[in-house]
Amino acid sequence: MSVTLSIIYLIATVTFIVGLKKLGHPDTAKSGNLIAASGMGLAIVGTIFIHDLEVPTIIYVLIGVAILVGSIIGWLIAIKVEMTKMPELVSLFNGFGGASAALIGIVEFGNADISATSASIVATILAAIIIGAITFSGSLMAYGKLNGSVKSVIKIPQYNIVNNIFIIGVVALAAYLVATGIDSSILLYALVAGGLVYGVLFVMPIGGADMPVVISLLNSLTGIAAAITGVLYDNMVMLVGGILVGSAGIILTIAMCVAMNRTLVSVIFGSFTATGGPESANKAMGSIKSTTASDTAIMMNYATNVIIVPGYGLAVAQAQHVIHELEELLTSKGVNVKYAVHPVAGRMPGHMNVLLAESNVEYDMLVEMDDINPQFNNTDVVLVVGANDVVNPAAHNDPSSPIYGMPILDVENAKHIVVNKRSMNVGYAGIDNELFYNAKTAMLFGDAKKVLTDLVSELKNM
Amino acid sequence: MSVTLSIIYLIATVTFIVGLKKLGHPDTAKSGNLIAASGMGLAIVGTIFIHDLEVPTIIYVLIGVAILVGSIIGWLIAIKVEMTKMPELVSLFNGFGGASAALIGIVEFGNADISATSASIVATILAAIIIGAITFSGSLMAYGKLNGSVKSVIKIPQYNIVNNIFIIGVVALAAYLVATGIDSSILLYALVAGGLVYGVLFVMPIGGADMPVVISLLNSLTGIAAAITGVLYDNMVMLVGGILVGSAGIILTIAMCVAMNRTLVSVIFGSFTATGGPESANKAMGSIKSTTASDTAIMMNYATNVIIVPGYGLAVAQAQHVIHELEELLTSKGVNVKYAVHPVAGRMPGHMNVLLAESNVEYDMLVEMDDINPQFNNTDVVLVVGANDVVNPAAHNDPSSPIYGMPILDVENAKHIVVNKRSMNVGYAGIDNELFYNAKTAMLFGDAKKVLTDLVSELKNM
Amino acid sequence: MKIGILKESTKGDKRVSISPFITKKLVKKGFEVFVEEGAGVKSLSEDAEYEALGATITSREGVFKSAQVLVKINPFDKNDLKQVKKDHVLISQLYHKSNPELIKAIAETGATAFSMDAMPRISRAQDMDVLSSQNNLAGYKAVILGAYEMTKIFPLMMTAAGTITPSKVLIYGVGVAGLQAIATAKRLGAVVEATDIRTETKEQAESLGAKFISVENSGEESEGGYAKEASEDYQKRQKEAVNKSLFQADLVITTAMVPGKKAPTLITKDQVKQMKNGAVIIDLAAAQGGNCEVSKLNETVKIKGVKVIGTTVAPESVSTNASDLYAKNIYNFIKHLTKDQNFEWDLEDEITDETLIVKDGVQRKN
Amino acid sequence: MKIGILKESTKGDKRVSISPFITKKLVKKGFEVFVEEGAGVKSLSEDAEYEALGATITSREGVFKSAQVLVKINPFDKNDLKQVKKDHVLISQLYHKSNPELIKAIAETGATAFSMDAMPRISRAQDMDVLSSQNNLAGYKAVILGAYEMTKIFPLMMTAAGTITPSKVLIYGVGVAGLQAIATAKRLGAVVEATDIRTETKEQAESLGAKFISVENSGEESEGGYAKEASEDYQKRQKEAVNKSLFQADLVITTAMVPGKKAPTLITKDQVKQMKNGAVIIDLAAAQGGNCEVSKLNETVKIKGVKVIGTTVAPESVSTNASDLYAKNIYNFIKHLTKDQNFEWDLEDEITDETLIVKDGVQRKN
Amino acid sequence: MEELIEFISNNLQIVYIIILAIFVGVELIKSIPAVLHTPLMSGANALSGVVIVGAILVMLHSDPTDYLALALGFVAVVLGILNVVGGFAVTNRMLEMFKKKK
Amino acid sequence: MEELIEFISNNLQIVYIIILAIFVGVELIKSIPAVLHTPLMSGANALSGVVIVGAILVMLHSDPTDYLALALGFVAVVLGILNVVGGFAVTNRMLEMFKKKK
Ligand SMILES: NC(=O)c1ccc[n+]([C@@H]2O[C@H](COP(=O)([O-])OP(=O)(O)OC[C@H]3O[C@@H](n4cnc5c(N)ncnc54)[C@H](OP(=O)(O)O)[C@@H]3O)[C@@H](O)[C@H]2O)c1
Ligand SMILES: NC(=O)c1ccc[n+]([C@@H]2O[C@H](COP(=O)([O-])OP(=O)(O)OC[C@H]3O[C@@H](n4cnc5c(N)ncnc54)[C@H](OP(=O)(O)O)[C@@H]3O)[C@@H](O)[C@H]2O)c1
Ligand SMILES: NC(=O)c1ccc[n+]([C@@H]2O[C@H](COP(=O)([O-])OP(=O)(O)OC[C@H]3O[C@@H](n4cnc5c(N)ncnc54)[C@H](O)[C@@H]3O)[C@@H](O)[C@H]2O)c1
Ligand SMILES: NC(=O)c1ccc[n+]([C@@H]2O[C@H](COP(=O)([O-])OP(=O)(O)OC[C@H]3O[C@@H](n4cnc5c(N)ncnc54)[C@H](O)[C@@H]3O)[C@@H](O)[C@H]2O)c1
Repeated sequence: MSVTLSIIYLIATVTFIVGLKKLGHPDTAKSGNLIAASGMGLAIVGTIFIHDLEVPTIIYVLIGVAILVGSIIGWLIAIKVEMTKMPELVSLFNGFGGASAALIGIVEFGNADISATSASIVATILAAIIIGAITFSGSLMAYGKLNGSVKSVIKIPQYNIVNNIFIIGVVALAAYLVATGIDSSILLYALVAGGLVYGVLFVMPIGGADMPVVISLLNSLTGIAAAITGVLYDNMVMLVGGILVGSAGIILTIAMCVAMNRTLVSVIFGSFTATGGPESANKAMGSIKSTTASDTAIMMNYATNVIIVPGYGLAVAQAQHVIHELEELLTSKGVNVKYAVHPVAGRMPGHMNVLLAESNVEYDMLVEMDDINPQFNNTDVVLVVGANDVVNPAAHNDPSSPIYGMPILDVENAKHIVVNKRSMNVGYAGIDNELFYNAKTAMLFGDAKKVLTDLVSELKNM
Repeated sequence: MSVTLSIIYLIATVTFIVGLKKLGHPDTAKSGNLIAASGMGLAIVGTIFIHDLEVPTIIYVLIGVAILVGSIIGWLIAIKVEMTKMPELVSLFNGFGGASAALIGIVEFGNADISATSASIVATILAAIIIGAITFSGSLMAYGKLNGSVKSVIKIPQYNIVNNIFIIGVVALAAYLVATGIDSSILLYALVAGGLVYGVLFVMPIGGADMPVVISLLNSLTGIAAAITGVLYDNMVMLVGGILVGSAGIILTIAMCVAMNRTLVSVIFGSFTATGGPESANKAMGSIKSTTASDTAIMMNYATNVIIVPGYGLAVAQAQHVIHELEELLTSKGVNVKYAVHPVAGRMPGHMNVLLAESNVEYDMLVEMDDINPQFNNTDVVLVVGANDVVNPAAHNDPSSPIYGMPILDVENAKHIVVNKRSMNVGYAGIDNELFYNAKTAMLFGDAKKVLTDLVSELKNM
Repeated sequence: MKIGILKESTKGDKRVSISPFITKKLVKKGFEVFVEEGAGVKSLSEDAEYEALGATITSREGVFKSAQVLVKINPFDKNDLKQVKKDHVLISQLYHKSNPELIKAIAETGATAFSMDAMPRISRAQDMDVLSSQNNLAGYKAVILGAYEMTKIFPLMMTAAGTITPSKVLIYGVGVAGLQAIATAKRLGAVVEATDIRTETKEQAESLGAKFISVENSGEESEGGYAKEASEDYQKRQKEAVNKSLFQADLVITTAMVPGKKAPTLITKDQVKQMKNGAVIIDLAAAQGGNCEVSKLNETVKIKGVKVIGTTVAPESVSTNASDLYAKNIYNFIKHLTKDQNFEWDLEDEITDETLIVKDGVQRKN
Repeated sequence: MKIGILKESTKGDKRVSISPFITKKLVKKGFEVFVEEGAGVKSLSEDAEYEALGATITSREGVFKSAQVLVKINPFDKNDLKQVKKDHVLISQLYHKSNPELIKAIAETGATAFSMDAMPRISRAQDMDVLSSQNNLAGYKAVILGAYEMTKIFPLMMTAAGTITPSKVLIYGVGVAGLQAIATAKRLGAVVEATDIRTETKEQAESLGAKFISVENSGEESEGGYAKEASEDYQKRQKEAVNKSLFQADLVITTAMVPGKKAPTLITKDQVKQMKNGAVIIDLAAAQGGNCEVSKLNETVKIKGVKVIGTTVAPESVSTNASDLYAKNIYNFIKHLTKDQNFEWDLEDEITDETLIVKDGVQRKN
Repeated sequence: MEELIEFISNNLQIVYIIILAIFVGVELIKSIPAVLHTPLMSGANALSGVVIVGAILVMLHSDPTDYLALALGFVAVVLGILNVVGGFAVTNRMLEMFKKKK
Repeated sequence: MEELIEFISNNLQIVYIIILAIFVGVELIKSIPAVLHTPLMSGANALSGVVIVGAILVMLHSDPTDYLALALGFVAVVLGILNVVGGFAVTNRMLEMFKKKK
């Protein structure tokens, strides 16, 4: 390999590392992405043009066409698709990567004189094929699930056992091929098919909410497939890049599980137990979305206007000092913060006033209901802390509700609503709250003091 | 090289990485050190016994004796020396490492047929020698400075220029050797001498307070020397281990500068400006020691009894909410926390009471002077926040002082005293405070609110 | 529609049922407002102010003559009723459950009467709920009164001349008044304890920083947010649980009530005798018979160094705020009862139904 | 040594100079203590309590006869002096700068007199500093008194019946009393502003959450921690700076004093007239002539809806704490003056020197 | 096992590279705010498209007459570049929300 | 420059290893509490004693009659092991202060 190409690969590898590193921080993520992308571009261009092979023009043309076509399609899809469809798109693209790896393996299997090739190379080729195939079909499956096109969830007991026996069979077949050095395309295609089937079987039983974890896992697998292909070609950028993606992917997968309060094992194997969580709280009203302190912190950090709605729960949690800290922190970051005080929030007239005065919240940060209601339109994030009835739209919409006719804080007009409470329990009036099922609402479950403390520390790290 | 040895080296390398990683967290640091040490032991034993050379017994004996002698001496020194002498010891050991690298280079220079050896290998050998020599003499110099045996600080202007010309000369000589391939031991020894002299010159002008930074920097150099030697022998454990130490060392050096609020450049080149800092505040009373939020946090985290002494500065900074948070956090970590309230702390009777009541500090956490004074004996850390006169021992010791005869909080009896204030300014009574110059006292400068907030976040990360 | 604001005739009451600010709002909405001369003086609202905002100042008789709707805070009394005519609509507090004669007298005039204190305790009625708005102020003022009467200060102070220990405050009844009393005493630095028959008040009291004294509670629950009368057994258990705190308290504020019933006796004379020398009891339930056996309305009884102050005047003593809030309540209530400045009553509606005590001379509730 | 505790004869003063707790300490140290009958009753300390702790209860005459050291809070008056003899040592507040006749009268008896209010304001004298200990309580009680007198509540409250805006409190003089007043008003939720002639008080006021109204201040500085008399020019500038706040204030508390001088007049009648209807002024400097032009000691003057209350009784009204603190001050002072229960005065010592006004019939200070 | 050992000794430096790369990957990603999980996953996904390099190599090495290999290689390149371009573009879009306000 | 390029192409994997190791070192150390700076420095110092391996190799490869080399090697081993043993021991002592209380 030419020295220039080596150096190009080296540079690309470094851009991958730096890019990944920068992707880990909100402020630098964008530039990280660009850096990694340009490194990738460099590696691709380098690979095409710097080599000492005699390559017929037609092949260049084909490569050019392939790249052009793929780029345009990829670009268009990425640009056109709605924001909410992003995760399934990632899954789709990931599947393509896996397919690409599998195809390379298939070609190389064809090219190589298997019986004469060293066992380790054959093993490498087969690994690339199997992993690539699994990733491909698994990702498509995940795509379908997120998409809503695949709905069925297999619910036979001992499913996992069947699943595991199947993959063991596939691996055994591969091992047999490696050991014997048989050059059989039938067996090869059997392997490919096995991988494809396993990918489907693997993803099938996992619930929709867990899909992101699965995608991350499959993504990690694609990285490994790329690395294996790298070994095949003794190509450092593929090797290192693949390994990076592989290891980072695994850690990311685990981090996602932790953030969802689950273990990786329970995501993959626990699929027969309840889909769990407060999701199942009120089927009639739709489903709720829960969020994390970390996500909320980011959202608030990048917001221009934030309104805090304190309620009785703030008093119960005695979180007045922390909320003041949060407000000060946001203000120091240039966010415009106000408190919307509903006249009957809490359990006595002026309850919120006493509470917030205790933590020295400036009086002019507290805004009365009538004055703040028109401002919600213009608000990026509303943080509802331990309030319930005072933000219940049933007061407007539901004449049968005991609170019908009571004026409320119109938090629904804000761009994002984050509601902190400990559970889906009702408030004083004893009625459900539609707001929690609003598409713009994310629930941030937990004791207000704990949650706000987390928010503060997340914000401090940004 | 035998496969076994390769694997041993691989394992050792991994232990180095894991060890370093664990050293970065207080709870795991000890095990990290042990892990790295056992990896090192493995590598050493492996090197001695696993090879396919014909080695005469006498050499084994010599190696054995060397290791035995070195180990015993090293162990004894490390065990015997007082805790306060640790940094200079590190410097000393580091110098030995550098010397070892230089010696290896010298031997290899002798062994090699220089004119016939590739330029890159010669360059490698010379680099090991020069860097090793610089580290050796520089570390000894640093040792001497910390030790007090070397006191003189050269104060000629343009010193740096002289210094830089000198090292350029040394490098030029080395480059000449590499380029011409002359096998001259005189030139070699000239190089060695040059390295040694530069080491001394480099460290000479740097002030005592900056020594830890210099040691860290030299340490990083030793790592690089080891890595270079590793290249020489194509020895992976030396290479990777050395690079790890080299890069980690540089980052650590920078981190230390940041923690001291200095830049690396100002440490190395800024040596002619004032030694700076509040150190120079009151020569008559001795010198003060300043500390960081991070250090204080660790100290408190591992303490059993902590007493907080609030004073007027706490009120000025309006830090009552944060101090309550700190106290709650410490309590939740199993630390026994109390507030010692001096009857005249603040500017009005009951000032501290009003303040702490506002942040909901439980009344029974506040202890009166007479009740708490006997408890200081038994206290690991006293945190004095914005108090001054009420902890001024002049009230006991100095009959000419305007506060003589006033009862004070006997914080001096505690094991460690941390005093937070913004500067060395006096308090209400307008007099200096000996306490700040006490050997047990560390000053934590800054606005109380800011400093306590930092303390809280440091503690949360532990 | 013509609204008349009468001066409060009850001795010591400095409030006025409708403040200038609300007068302005009413006038703006198209109501005609008649104000009795000097009605607002004691709560710092001069006649001129009302006039400037578009109200007509007139004599008492003039108000009765000109206005259809007559508004007061305290119940209409015999004197008032003499001038009430058939088509008058009276709005005030009536305490109809404890005042059957008054109600009868009103019915006899053939007029219509709404009682503000009969407002249901439901979320959407909160802005017309005079009990809440006034009791809230009572809770605050009771603490101020207590602090004023005591010979000790509330907060803990560690001073050069020795440490002052914090005062201990005990609150009976954690309703609106009790909660505000807790909050105020706590703010001033006292150590506050509280007790109530309704178990859900524990969390509420604690959310304001008080220690709650739980009395084992099996049967006695609340009803529609109000307490039911306590059983004798409960009373015994309550005494046991609270006595220790009572005997150490520097200030006791009692607010316990059961709607339509005499206030429960929570502190007997015997208990008072065992209290600390210098302690003060503020009995906010004095008008309903008192929570303390010895308390007398608007009097200070001294027993063995303990001052027992029976009062309800607390909201009157913060007349400016009290009038503003009462006025706002009335305003919301009138808004609720009217459409385009004309009455339109939905008797199915809980609020209208519960508060409409006498309709055209017919008594609806008792 | 024999110490005599006299009952306070000043009308309305409920304090006693030595509390039972300190009596116990004195007795334990070997002093003999004589207590006038009923001396402690008003501050809740019964004779029996003193007796149980080892003191002797006796008549007023008895105390004068038996004791060598006579302790009071208020200055010894003509009546008292009749019974004072040559070897008596009198300890009380004397305000010697404003009471030259009294001092002369004392000197004529040939006795020795210490004045507690002459205590130097130095760190080590703080535990004998009665001005601090009493003014501190005065600051607290002034706010309570104000809150009691007002027709508004202090805190901001956003309620269903409308929002109550927080009361505005303005404090003149940020000494010991002023600071405590700031703290107390702030605690209760008021918006607090303060002003003082001494510039260093800005930081102190702010450390308690008050807004400080700075008056451009060039010449007039403080002296030994006390304020000097303000120049006319300063007074003018002060009015300009403060007027806006004054005219919006709901409660004004004035505490400004200049030692040995008449209290400065900070609020003129004219200013009072421009204040809000319903505002309250508590003038704690009334005994020294008052900070408000119209204030009269122990009276409530009403001017155009503004109540001006001239008082100093504040600490007396928290007599329990006030007596405890005063007693502790006296105890520390006696400890300072004695060695093994015998007097041993070091006239070089600042504390002894400054407080010893009359020595064996010779007046030392004026 | 033996083969593994053999592989290690034959590819010692590769093994080091792999191990070090794993450490780098792990260290880079640990303690990332949850809100970045999805963009990061997406970014990593784009990076895994590095397999495109292999696909290009397949085509470059292909015999122009080996249509099967060419076709497969062609598809592999298309899929690979889809992964790369789409991946980075999607990531970029996701990160729009982190635009710093001034 | 040319030599550098040559070196890189000859030792490509070494270069990767060096670069990756640098990243690992950097990532491991960034954001360490200040109180650990000294122990960490000490631990890193002990690790730099890995040069002992080179010193041992020198001796193993020495001709038993080449006294100079032997002597130098001997000293190198002694100094190296001093660095290693002393370094780890000192670090261990420093870390005593982090003993977790129960
Ligand atoms: N202000 C007054 O004068 C007054 C008087 C009486 C009644 N009310 C009534 O009280 C209600 C007040 O409305 P609101 O929105 O303030 O309160 P709310 O409707 O009672 O809701 C409070 C919510 O806070 C949550 N919560 C409780 N403890 C928490 C904790 N530690 N951390 C986080 N969340 C916690 C609860 O949900 P989880 O259990 O799921 O956490 C609950 O749903 C109104 O219905 C009003 O009519 C008011
Ligand atoms: N309690 C009373 O009734 C009363 C009344 C009058 C006078 N005094 C006198 O006041 C003194 C009280 O003693 P004390 O120890 O509480 O206070 P102090 O002796 O006055 O010392 C306060 C210290 O706090 C520091 N400080 C100020 N602002 C700060 C901030 N924002 N953050 C951190 N530190 C800050 C200052 O040092 P930097 O400037 O370096 O930060 C100052 O040295 C005694 O001398 C007492 O006699 C008391
Ligand atoms: N939903 C609303 O919007 C709304 C509005 C205002 C009040 N409220 C609620 O109405 C309820 C009643 O409030 P209130 O202040 O008018 O009550 P209240 O004045 O009738 O009684 C005061 C308190 O005394 C307590 N009490 C009665 N008997 C007692 C006994 N024997 N021992 C101890 N305590 C006893 C009651 O439980 C109550 O808490 C409260 O829960 C309040 O929160 C609700
Ligand atoms: N060192 C100690 O130990 C100690 C003890 C107690 C008090 N002190 C200090 O003594 C000082 C005096 O306290 P005090 O309360 O007895 O003072 P004071 O009662 O004599 O006066 C009260 C306040 O009025 C202010 N004042 C006077 N004239 C004024 C004017 N024209 N306009 C505005 N304000 C005016 C004074 O500056 C003072 O702050 C304070 O600084 C206090 O902190 C010190």
